[in-house]
Amino acid sequence: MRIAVQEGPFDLGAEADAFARGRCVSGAIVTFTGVVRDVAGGLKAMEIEHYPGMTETALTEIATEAERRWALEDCLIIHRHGTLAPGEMIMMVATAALHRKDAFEAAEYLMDYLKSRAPFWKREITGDGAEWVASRDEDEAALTRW
Amino acid sequence: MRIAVQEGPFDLGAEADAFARGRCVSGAIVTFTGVVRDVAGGLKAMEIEHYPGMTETALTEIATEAERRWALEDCLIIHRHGTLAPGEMIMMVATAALHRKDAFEAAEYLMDYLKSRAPFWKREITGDGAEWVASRDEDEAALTRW
Amino acid sequence: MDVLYFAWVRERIGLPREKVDADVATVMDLVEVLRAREDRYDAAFSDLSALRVAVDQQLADFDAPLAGVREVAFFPPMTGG
Amino acid sequence: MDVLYFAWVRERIGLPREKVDADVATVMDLVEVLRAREDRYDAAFSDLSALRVAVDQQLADFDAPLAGVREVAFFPPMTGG
Repeated sequence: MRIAVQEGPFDLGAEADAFARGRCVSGAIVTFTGVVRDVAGGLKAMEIEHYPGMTETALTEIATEAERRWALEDCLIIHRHGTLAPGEMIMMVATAALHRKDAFEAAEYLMDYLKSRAPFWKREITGDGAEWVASRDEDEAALTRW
Repeated sequence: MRIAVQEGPFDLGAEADAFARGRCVSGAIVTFTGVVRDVAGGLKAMEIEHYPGMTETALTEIATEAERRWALEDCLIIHRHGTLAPGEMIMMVATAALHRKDAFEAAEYLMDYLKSRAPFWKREITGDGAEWVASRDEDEAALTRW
Repeated sequence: MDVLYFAWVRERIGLPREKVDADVATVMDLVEVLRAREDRYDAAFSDLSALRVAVDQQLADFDAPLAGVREVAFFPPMTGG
Repeated sequence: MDVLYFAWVRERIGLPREKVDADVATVMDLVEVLRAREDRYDAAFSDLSALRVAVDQQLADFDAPLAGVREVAFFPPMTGG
């Protein structure tokens, strides 16, 4: 398990390669990458605030629970904070398991919990000012699945 | 959409990077990578036979159907054939979507159909000889989900 | 038409493809013609539930018509991914 | 104990953290003490359903006890991922 909370960018390709390298037991590797999206147009930046100390604890607990629920060989969470431009990668998770069902479900579990149970708060900066991103009811509802 | 059927290896990191690069609409990118696993120990090689011509057609149809069912910005399928060693990557899929649910579901759909509806046949070579990998009932059952 | 065999069907019959000229209306008719040829064909087609068929590179049923068809392939259930 | 504020709670109250010495048994007691201080606190805590709380860096309820606690944090629902 590796948990990284960082301000700087990460290299998806290098992380995916390092995570996948030399696995002979895991037949299935899933990655999820979140990207700053600018759907409406006009987004200048995304600011991500977090709670140093609690963030690392929360991510470790979420990953530990995923490893308890599914037969994972390994899992990875990287999450950035600070100021990001549209198109930049915010975070990624990766899971490795013998079977694809475990790898997929664990990755979705990690994402569902990251969305609503890890202490990050997003703020969108546009020409009109700054606005905190509201939590979505469907993200909270997604947790009832597990 | 990109479909590649090839004998040689692919570079997961480079493929993931290229697929993810510069996306400002898609907030969610999922990759799945399949690796030759040697669970019992003693696997010398995995041979993958395919049906040239039909393979490309089948993969394109599967990807097209995924793009019809989910709001995808893009998807990618790479599948190898020939002789692979334990630990080598057999195949990967990638999906890009605005929302993570679409990206995850489409990637799982691609995998479920690749398993049972794309003309590949695996054979495991061990010290005891060669054996065709039997299809699994649960792979066929997985299709009923969609 | 061209008839193709893959995986253990190919091994059991002993060749990857052949031309077959027969007056057959459906895949099932083609199977009967092949089974009547030799034991190795009869053995390969003994359990049709273990076989899949593609007609002109599209998955099909054993009762699929063969009019105008150029290529038929027989193989075990696929194990991709 | 240390009381921390994040996101719009931090903005509304106007500071990221402060020391609070009060004789409070639960998070809810602490909220009442803070609300009584100034309008900006009262405004920040006016709708508790829009707030989440962590006690010693673990998510908690508003009736969580504060005995022996070193750090309480208030923030809106999280938006990670």
